[in-house]
Amino acid sequence: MVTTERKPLLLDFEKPLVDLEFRIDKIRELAKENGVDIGEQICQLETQAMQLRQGIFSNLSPSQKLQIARHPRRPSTLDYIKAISDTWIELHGDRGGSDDPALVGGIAKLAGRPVVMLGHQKGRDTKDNVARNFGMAAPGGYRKAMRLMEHANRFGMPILTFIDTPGAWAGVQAEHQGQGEAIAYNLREMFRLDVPIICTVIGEGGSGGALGIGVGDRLLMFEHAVYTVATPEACAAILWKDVSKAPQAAIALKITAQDLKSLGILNQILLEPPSGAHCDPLEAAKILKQGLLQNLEELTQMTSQQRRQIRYQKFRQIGVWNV
Amino acid sequence: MVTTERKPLLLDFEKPLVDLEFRIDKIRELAKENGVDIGEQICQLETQAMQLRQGIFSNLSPSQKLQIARHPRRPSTLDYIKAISDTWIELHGDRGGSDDPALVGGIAKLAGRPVVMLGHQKGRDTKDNVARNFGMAAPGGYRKAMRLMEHANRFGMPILTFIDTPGAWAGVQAEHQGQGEAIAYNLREMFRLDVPIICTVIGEGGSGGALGIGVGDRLLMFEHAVYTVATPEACAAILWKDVSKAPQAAIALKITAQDLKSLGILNQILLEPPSGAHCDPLEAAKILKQGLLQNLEELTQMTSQQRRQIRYQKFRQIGVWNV
Amino acid sequence: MSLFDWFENRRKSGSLSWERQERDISDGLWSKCSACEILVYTKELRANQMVCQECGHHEQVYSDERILQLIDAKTWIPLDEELYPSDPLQFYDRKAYSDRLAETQKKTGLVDAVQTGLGQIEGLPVALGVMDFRFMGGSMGSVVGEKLTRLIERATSKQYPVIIVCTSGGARMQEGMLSLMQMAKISGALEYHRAAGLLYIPILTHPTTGGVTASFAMLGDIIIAEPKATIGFAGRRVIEQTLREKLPNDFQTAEDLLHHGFVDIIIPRTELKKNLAQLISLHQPVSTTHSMVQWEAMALSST
Amino acid sequence: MSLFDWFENRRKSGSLSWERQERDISDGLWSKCSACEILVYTKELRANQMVCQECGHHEQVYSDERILQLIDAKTWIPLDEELYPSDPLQFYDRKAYSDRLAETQKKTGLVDAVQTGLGQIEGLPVALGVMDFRFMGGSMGSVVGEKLTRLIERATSKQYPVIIVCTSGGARMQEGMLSLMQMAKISGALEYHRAAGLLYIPILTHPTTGGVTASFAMLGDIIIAEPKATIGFAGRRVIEQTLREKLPNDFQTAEDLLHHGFVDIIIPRTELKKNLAQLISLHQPVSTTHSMVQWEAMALSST
Ligand SMILES: [Zn+2]
Ligand SMILES: [Zn+2]
Repeated sequence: MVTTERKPLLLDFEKPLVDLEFRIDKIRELAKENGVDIGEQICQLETQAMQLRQGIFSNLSPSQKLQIARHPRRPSTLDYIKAISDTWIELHGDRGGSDDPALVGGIAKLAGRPVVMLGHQKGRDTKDNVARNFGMAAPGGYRKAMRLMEHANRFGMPILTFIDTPGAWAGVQAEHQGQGEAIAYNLREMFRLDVPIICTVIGEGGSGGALGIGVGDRLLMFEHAVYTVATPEACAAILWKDVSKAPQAAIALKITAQDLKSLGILNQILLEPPSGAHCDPLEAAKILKQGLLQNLEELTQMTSQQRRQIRYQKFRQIGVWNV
Repeated sequence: MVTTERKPLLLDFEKPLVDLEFRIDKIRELAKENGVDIGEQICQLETQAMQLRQGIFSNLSPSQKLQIARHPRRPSTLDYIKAISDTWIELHGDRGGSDDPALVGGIAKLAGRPVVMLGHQKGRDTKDNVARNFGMAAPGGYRKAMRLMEHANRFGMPILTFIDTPGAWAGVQAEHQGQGEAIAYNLREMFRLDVPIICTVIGEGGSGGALGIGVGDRLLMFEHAVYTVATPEACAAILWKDVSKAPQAAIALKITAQDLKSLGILNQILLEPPSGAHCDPLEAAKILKQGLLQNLEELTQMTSQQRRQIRYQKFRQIGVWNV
Repeated sequence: MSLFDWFENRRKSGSLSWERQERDISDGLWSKCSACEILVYTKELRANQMVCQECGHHEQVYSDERILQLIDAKTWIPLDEELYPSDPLQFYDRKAYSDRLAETQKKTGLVDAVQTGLGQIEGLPVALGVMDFRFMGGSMGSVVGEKLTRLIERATSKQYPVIIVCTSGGARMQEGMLSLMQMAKISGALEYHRAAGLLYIPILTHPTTGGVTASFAMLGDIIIAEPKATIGFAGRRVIEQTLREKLPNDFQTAEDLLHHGFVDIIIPRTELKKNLAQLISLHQPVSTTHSMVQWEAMALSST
Repeated sequence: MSLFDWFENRRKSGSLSWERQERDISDGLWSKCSACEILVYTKELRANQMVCQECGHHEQVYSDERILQLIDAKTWIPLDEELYPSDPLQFYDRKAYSDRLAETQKKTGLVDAVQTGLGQIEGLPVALGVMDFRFMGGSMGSVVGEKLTRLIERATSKQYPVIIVCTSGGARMQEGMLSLMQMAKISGALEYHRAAGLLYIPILTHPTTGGVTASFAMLGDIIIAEPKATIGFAGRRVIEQTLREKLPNDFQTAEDLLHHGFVDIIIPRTELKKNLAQLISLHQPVSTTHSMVQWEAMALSST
């Protein structure tokens, strides 16, 4: 688990805030060394910092959110799982030839109850990211996910999925192992499962690779997470023929939690700690746990048939057209 | 389809018979050329040939049967399927990365009724055999078989499997793709299926590679086919430490249809044409079709629960021990 | 086309000047095969379902023509023709999406990238969806998703098999996440159709890529492809850029997918109708043990 | 073993002459680790479940000891101990099978290559089968098949999870096809156990190969392996002969299988009991929708 002690890597728009916080620390230190009482000034400065923080984090542009969603210090699937579970046993393998480190899963105890948790897993540093393929799952990853979901279904365990990927892996092997088939299969089969399914976009929700573990009774999304049909970079390259137009594409594509809530795609936005989940992962984990438990509470009241129906209706109603 | 016109490759013990038949032809030809009536002599010689044939084919040793079972002109799975079906549509692929040419299958119409047929496929000549991996299926082959069987189950089509393999493919890739898992999975899942399943050993039934498509309500076996826990060659190498003891191993292992009938493993022996299936493939196909239809008739009278029970009981009772 | 006609064509095409050829092609009287470049009477090419008789190349077929090829005369009942695309995101790239839609509609005479309906194939009732590549590269937006979902639901309640002729560049980015979600919506409808014990056959034609490949194109009980069709999840160029090397020629062809186990059978277009009829007649619905799921499916479907 | 004891051991083993070492080993007081070759008190090695504290190597464990390691004291109820192997084929290779059986029984004190029974793991009831490699290489004949099948059937009727500690060279050739058919028989029993919504965990120990790998070893809801255990379908030597080249060192190890997705988790033996208890407590049986199949399973099982 990343702790708050570690300084996060700095994003451009975070700089004024971090500068101010640094100044406050410095002043406090000097005052202490010299035995000066500057309580009032510090208080003022901290209010200023809070306002600045609010100003920044409540007005993030879609591209800024994308930067936060992709922040290397943002808590990953395994970070969250370990933080919110009483017990966690990671299970491996698709039983077909591979164990994809970019999509992890296993059995956990959440507030005393067995559940299956799984999600895309990005790396923490460059080496880890290479091993995890930057969270871009291979067909075997989606098949492992399905195997674990079938396991959950067999033993009556709710399924919690965590979405955090730039997209499914695009490569020769991925094609030959059937990336399309693997995702498609999950899309269909997730509608069949009896147990409650809650999907949460914790960071970057990228296209079909995200949706491949994204069919649930409920879709939650962190405040600064994004979920998009194509990365703004790819979209800009294709539609604008100019990758530098990615920020515009990010706006046009409506990728923020707030956009998706109003499009009827999301069920719930999970508010992040004041400076984003990457600045307070433990608090973010608490918020996630609370959101999951509250939704689980509601879903376990229903019959499996009711859950399948709300799951289908949830997607059934998405789309806008004229008559 | 191999036709009776083509001369089969000669096995040692077939030689006296073929010599005699050749002489009869020669004499008949000469007599015709010279306008001599030798009807009576020919008749005598043909009776002699018939007796010789009976003598040879009713007293074949296990190793001789093994030679017949492996005969390059022995009808293969596709030969039989094409001969007995009204319609045949071969389907491909395991939907997981491969289409194994050593295990083929598809949908057929048999006597007006849709069925799924599948089986190991050996090659007809060296080149074909290399392509077909000598009928040794890879994990993908067993997974394709299972996919087709699930298809059959979904659409209420009986399943007819044809066994003809020296064994499952043993190789690095086969291990990495899970040869053990693929066979094991089929063994369990075939007990679950609702539709009638008839398995027929048409040639060589080799070990787990044969059993991987061999769990049925009925097990039929051609008169000169063999079915063995390990090839006599492998058995001799392991137990006798001497491959040349393969003929002894073939006897000791009890691999013939007659042995397996008395051990309670087989349901029915399909008698072959007088000189073996390889000398009269069309007749062999007729015999097979008749056997399949007769058994299908009985099985379709039952409920799926009854069939699952007889399937399980069939295997449940196999084994001999002391108390 | 008889052998004589063929020689005739060869002779003619040989004797035509380049300008003459171009003029004749633009007149629409003659067509040039995009694979072997031979000139043929457009009428004859049409009669052979746009399959070159010289080299077997399958030219793209548009939705109207495909319906004619597959559905018995006078049995086609189009569905949901009144659904028009809208511009829910007010999307604007180098051009407004709404303008793009209007232009494409005018140019193609289509309202969006799929036509759906009920009809018969050699007397057997089917629910058929046909995508059209002309309409923004067969991209999948809300209308495509909604029309296919309604088609599948209707098929579930009527106990009809579903056939979808696929061709698509993928998601329609101009509809953002609404487009992506259609993948799940259609797949969900297919789950209920499947639970009712019914047959679904997608037909993968050139090209079938992206979100369509990662949803209904790969969910068939039997998956049919046309010869040499490009079928893939990720774009070839995307992969080439990542790898920084050229990919083999057969990469992402129907034949490559057959080899890797994702296509059941490759059927030339001229044989398609016959084979479909055969397959449908082999798969009559059976009562399923999942009667609960089936019941739900019934309850959910629109008709 | 404390660090001081360990230094003591090192000193002692260093000072021992080779003959002295051998004598001590044959006395059974000392054991030599077959991986790092260090000498340790046999008593201490046993206390650490035959896992070398120096290098972590897992020595083979025989069935009696394994049962002691896993099952809570005084809860073990052995089943079907009265089943003895017979010689149905009158098999004779360089020696009669019946003689081989008698000799092995005398040498090992076992009747055949598996022990089965009911017991508790940290208070949780389980049906446990433990194979024993000493008995003809853990080969699977009629008795192994019958005892495991009865165990599974009993677990189905009692709603117990099944745990099978696997170690086997494969089929028992001396029982011919009767041996091969046990693969299907056991798998069938597992299908009914599964249909009843119950948990099955095979534990793959060194070595697990052949027919056992191609049946119940690979059918777990969760598949556990011991570190570095050899697990495979075909024999390594068979594959090497076919390829005419040496295989990589990790080929067919537990770690290799984990990497290729066939093992869920590798657990050191010293952690096994605790982990099993945890997994079992996470998987409580739920009512299944396949009630018909479950009913059949009940009807079929023996108790
Ligand atoms: Zn052409
Ligand atoms: Zn050691």
